[in-house]
Amino acid sequence: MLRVTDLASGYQKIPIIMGVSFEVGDGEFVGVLGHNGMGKSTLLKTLVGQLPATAGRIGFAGSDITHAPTHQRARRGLRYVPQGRQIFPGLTVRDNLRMGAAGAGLADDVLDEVLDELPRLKPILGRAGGVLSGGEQQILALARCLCGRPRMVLLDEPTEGIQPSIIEEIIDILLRLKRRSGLTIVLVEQNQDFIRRLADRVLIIQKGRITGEVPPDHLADPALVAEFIGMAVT
Amino acid sequence: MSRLLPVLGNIAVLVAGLAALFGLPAFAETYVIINATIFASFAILALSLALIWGYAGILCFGQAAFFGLGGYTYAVAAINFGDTTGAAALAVALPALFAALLGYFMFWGRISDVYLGVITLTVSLILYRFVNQTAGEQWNIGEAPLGGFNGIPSTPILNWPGRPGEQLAPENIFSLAAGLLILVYFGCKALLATRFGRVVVAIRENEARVALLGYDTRRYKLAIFVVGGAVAGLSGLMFANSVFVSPTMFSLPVSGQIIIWVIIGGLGTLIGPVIGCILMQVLTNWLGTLNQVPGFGWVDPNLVLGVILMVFVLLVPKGLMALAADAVRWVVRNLPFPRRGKVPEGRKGDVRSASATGSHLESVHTSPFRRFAPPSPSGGRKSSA
Amino acid sequence: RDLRAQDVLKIAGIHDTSGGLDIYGKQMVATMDLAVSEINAKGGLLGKQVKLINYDPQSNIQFYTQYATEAATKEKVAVVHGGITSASREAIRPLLKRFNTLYFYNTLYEGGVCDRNIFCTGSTPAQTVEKLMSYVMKKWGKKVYTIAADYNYGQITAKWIKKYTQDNGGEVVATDFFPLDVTDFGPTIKKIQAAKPDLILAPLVGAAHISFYRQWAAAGMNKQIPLASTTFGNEVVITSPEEHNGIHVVFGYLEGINTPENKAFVETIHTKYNIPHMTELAAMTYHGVHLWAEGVRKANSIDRMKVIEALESGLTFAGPAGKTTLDAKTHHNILDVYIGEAKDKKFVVLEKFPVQTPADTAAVCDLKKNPNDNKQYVIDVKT
Amino acid sequence: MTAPILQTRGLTMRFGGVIAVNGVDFSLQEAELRCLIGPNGAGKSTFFKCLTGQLRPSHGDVLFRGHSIAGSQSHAIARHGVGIKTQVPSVFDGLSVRENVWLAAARVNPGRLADTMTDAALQRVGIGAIAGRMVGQLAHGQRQLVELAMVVAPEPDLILLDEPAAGMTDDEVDRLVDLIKELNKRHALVVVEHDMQFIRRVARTVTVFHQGAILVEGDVADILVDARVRDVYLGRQAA
Amino acid sequence: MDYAAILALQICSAVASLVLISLGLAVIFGMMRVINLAHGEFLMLGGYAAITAYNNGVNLWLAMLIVAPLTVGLFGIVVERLIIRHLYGRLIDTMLATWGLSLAMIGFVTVVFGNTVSGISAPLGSLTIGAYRTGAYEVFLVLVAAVLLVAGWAVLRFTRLGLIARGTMQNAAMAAALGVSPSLVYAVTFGVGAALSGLVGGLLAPLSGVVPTIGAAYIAKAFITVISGGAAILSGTAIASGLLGTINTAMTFAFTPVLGEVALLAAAVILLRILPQGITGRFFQRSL
Ligand SMILES: Nc1ncnc2c1ncn2[C@@H]1O[C@H](COP(=O)(O)OP(=O)(O)OP(=O)(O)O)[C@@H](O)[C@H]1O
Ligand SMILES: Nc1ncnc2c1ncn2[C@@H]1O[C@H](COP(=O)(O)OP(=O)(O)OP(=O)(O)O)[C@@H](O)[C@H]1O
Ligand SMILES: [Mg+2]
Ligand SMILES: [Mg+2]
Repeated sequence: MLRVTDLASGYQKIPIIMGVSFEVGDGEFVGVLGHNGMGKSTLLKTLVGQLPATAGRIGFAGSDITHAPTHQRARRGLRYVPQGRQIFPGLTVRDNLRMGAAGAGLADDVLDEVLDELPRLKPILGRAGGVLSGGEQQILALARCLCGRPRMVLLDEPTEGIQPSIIEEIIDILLRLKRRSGLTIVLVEQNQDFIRRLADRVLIIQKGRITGEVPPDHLADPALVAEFIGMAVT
Repeated sequence: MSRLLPVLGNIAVLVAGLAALFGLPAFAETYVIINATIFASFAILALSLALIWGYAGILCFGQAAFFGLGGYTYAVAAINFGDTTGAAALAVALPALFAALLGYFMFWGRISDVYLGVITLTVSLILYRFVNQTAGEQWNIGEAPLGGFNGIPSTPILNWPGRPGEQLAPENIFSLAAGLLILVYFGCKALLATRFGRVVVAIRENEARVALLGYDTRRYKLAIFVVGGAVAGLSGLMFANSVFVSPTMFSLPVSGQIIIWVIIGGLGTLIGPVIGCILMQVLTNWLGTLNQVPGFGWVDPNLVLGVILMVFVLLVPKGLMALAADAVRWVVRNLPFPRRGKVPEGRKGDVRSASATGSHLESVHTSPFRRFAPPSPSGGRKSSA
Repeated sequence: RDLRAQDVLKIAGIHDTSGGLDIYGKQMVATMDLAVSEINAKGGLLGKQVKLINYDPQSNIQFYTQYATEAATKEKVAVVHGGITSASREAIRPLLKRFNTLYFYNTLYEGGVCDRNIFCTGSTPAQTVEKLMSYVMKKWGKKVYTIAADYNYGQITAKWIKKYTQDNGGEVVATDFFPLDVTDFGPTIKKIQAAKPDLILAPLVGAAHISFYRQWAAAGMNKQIPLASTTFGNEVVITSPEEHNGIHVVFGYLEGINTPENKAFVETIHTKYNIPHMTELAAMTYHGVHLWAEGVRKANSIDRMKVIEALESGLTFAGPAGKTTLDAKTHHNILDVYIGEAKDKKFVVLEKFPVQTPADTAAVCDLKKNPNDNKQYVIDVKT
Repeated sequence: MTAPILQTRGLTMRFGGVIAVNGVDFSLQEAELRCLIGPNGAGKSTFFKCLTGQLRPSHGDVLFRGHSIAGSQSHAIARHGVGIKTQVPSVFDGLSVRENVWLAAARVNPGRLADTMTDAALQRVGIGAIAGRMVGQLAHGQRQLVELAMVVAPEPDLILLDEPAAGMTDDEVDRLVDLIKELNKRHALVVVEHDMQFIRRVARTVTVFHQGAILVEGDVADILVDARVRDVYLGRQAA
Repeated sequence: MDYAAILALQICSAVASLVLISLGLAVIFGMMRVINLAHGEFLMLGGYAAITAYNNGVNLWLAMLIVAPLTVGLFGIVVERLIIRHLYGRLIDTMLATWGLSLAMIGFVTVVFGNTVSGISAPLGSLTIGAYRTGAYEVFLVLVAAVLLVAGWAVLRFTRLGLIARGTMQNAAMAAALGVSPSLVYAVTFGVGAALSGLVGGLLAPLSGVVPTIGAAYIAKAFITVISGGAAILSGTAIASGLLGTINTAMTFAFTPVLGEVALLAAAVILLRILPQGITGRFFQRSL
């Protein structure tokens, strides 16, 4: 589904991501783990096209999208739930969701489908996105992404600020989606517990490079984690 | 290197300023001195907006209001007093007072952003309208007729303090304007280096956070706004001494012009707007001398100026100062001698001195509108959140 | 400085040829250029070719100051012609006086300038409004409604209108002043209808005010209440015949003046300079340049004082606007005044009033008696 | 029992039809550490905003050391000694990390002392290494730390932390826990978090918000096994 | 009685004229956060387009209702592609650029058409209400303003176009990540705003005439109206126009036109002080 080779990118002239290569199979669920500021978000931004790749290639579903504009990647089914949620503050919850559908050219029926998965949004459909609580916004961001019926979703720290029971819900939803519609997912997380319960395999990112890959169950062992992620970074 | 550059910059500005201050009257022709006087008074005006907009983030579309007020106050007071010294003081005090009232009205009403721009614009338009319709005699203030659209052509020239009737020669007026420009420039620099200055810059960056830190942001904004008003009044005073006062001083084109100088020079710098102002003045002045053969195919100054502005925004998006800074950086990087590694970041003394001298304040990248915008959760529209 | 050493004789024109006033500035530059080339064609002045330097202050007063200084001190010109608004004139008058450079102001204005260094060739209200008021009041009635531009010219002209209306036994029922950028005259048109005047006097000025004539016609009022103006000039090209037919005007010059000189003059300006319509400002600029040339010839010098004295000797120039004579006491023009009617994009001359003296300025200004006078008097109009 | 440092009486915040905070009576002792948990949208952040003057409460009163601060301006409340780390990092993007923190310190202590306090705060939070960088160019987690340093620098008496651990790695959370414990020696704190591991490590008394009101309040051990809390917040599988 | 009717009509007409001159700006500023200082010149260009078409034999109504918006709309799209596109999110730079554009347009039109182009007179003749006469065309313009408001509201309310545009303006990067092409949305929105200005410019030409500098008479008022209206572009503009237009007319009737203007401006200042986010920042937030 996704093939990344020797990808590099950064801000202005500061390189952040260097020579990253990995593959994500169809229907696979890959976690990415790394410290603050190691370039996880930068990697995802480069994948969706918000930052230009300075070197390397990105292949998605058989075609090369290295230089495709963001919206074309989205139209092909590569979607993104950014860190910080990026809700449209002036649009209502419903309109935020409609934006998700509209971008994919889908009719508004898809909203009902998604709302059934995430019923928590139903009572607040008329509220402006900007006034929602952090958790509500996070759920909305996920829902908005799903409204485009994506083939592959990139999630940037989706559990940040979410109450435990909803994290459970999100885990359920993601597992269900993966099972039912074969959704491919790349998940960037610091919540090791979350990643462990979802991911098929976990990539470790350090200083803009992928430095290793671990099976999720290894994450339960703090010693191993320390070895892979390294402690003395800050 | 990074510590040296701002110091060098300051010295360069000072030298250039002093050279102009003493060189021009000695060597230049009259018309150059007259032009330079007008440029210098406008440059002071540019500084007033550079300060409150570039550093405090107060987008004032109506800076012309204080400019005009300064000019008119001076003209009316000078005609009535006979001696101009008191009039000159009033020309700074009254705009400052007006800025204080207007600022109180706006900042205590929590008005910000483009709404603030529109209020200031509207206030300047009201003044413009008002002054424009004072052609009748009922509008004489003491001895001074306000004169409506035509303004007050009989605006007196400054006299030596305490010696009414002994008017300053054009060269003296120039020296005064240039001297004041230098003074205001370094005054602004000094002000910005104080704690007050840094709080003001922080307000531009994130007002809510400054309030949460315990600073009363309204007072800070008011204070800097008043300083801006006083400086603009000063510039009006000097303008009145080089041209004369008329309602156009309050007009939309003047307010717009000031904004253009600041953008062209570089928002968030002080020297940029001064340079931008002088360049624009020289350019428009030159455009007016182009058409010598009437009839078909004239060069239209508007067309030329318009195209230049558009091309400028596209090619020099961060203003002249950023361009110059990039150029300097390029030169430094490509210097033939071997470079030491970068200045280690976060080294205590280094960073401290950088913040203590307020050197970051000259950095164009601190401008609120131009720094790269990591899309914030509240998106682009402040008002709707 | 020895001007004789120069092989050309420089003169300067400062006229707005861009910005809001370009509509007047361009025609003034054209007629000035024409006058200079005529002088040069006849061998120039004092054996030298006259070189015209044009400055465009872009409808911005501050540039008047700069260009006047530049013309006087850098180019050392023999004379400056220019200035459109009174404000622009007042910006450069003191400067040119200080730099000993002769100044010609060729625009119709509110009167009152009293300064030996300046000659004003345009008409003033006493010359025009008096004739117009008696003419239109005889024709249309006694109840007058004035709508005037809100600045000195409008304010003072409105006073003259009131005075001459009363002199003719009529009454001004209301006077409304409009800032120069007002485009919506709806409320005023309704107020006028409520006041039911016999005629309207409209010293309106500038591009925005043209809207009045359009909106007036759109309401069908131009067929109901007749209209006269002291400023309706170029507007005749911009508005349509349905909108302007019948409007009466008064000027020191009209394109419709039926003399051979004028016809040739109009023809040249239209074709050679591509100016579709000329107003008094353009014609008086032409007269002004020629009057100055006469002065130089008579003085046989370009020395400022000598030329002034020559010009004060009652010099005349007979041109497209008829015969104009400089009045020594006021330095204003004694000229012929024409009442015209707008008809199908042109003005038809209805009546000519020859040799009108600048009585308003003369009431306050006598440069023979007070040669050091140097100001613009506000003429007290007794009503 | 000594007088509480912070007390609210019937605090209510209404937005149109939405009642975000509903008649909350809350009380915090000097040098107490309180954790505030509750479902997303329960009104925790809104409660904080009412305490710090970012919102003017619709009803009720806020007492800080006995005198009312409800409806006061944010800066006035901050001057009483209340510091807050907001949920979405609120920092000065165009200034360097050091300048951010210096501004916080300089309000209480002008001159040299402010510099010393700045260094101390940077050290405490562990961001000395990035002190020279522009905050706008930092990653999310680093911005969180910058804001934390800004809160700590002026040594406020009462510190409100809204989701301080969000976006932090486990070892950073470790450091945060230590920091909070250390701060608690001298300051009163209220911490909002969704990370239960974190809560377990720092909390003694926990207040649970639900639909704008206090659902239960008590010892952490009791709260985490409370059936109601489990229903509305923790969920079934909560460990 | 007639007087009351005519007064009411005049108020409607003043309100409509504010609505009309503000609409194009409302779209461009309200939706795109681009302060279009060339707005007045867009109106001016619409006027020239209509008049040129008419003088070349196009039916007057076609010239005003079709040619003018089409010309200016296309011009707007070109401007957007060439200039504005590079400046989104940079409120201040767009101001400088559009200021330049405004000067260039004035200069260009002056060069091409000269500064004296003959206008068209208003069609539809005049209406008699009791003892008063008024232009029927003024009444027509009131209707046009109403129609434009309703149509605009319908588009924003019922089509996705409005939604997508609003979303994109709030966060273009995110909209792109959802599959919306921001550059297309920008071009279309700017084009629509320009076309509206062109339409209005064409419609106003018979009343205000055309000169290259006429734009200056509109820009400040349009800007003040739009900002006073607040975030909801249509209802905000409509309500602000209603308020300011009424005050202006009432004061003009009662006193002088100058006082009418000053009252309008003062009202805007006081309004913004009371409602710092404009009218719809506080009331009618849900409207469009
Ligand atoms: N706009 C920017 N300009 C310059 N540098 C940036 C910018 N955004 C991020 N960086 C830098 O790039 C590096 C990687 O940032 P990124 O946001 O990818 O980290 P992250 O791994 O997602 O961290 P976190 O877990 O805190 O979200 C950081 O050092 C950060 O300071
Ligand atoms: N300005 C506002 N207008 C309308 N509703 C609002 C406003 N601010 C907050 N709300 C609503 O009030 C409720 C409480 O929000 P708050 O941000 O306090 O929740 P929270 O407890 O902090 O949640 P989280 O843990 O997700 O951050 C939410 O449902 C939110 O949508
Ligand atoms: Mg990240
Ligand atoms: Mg919260």
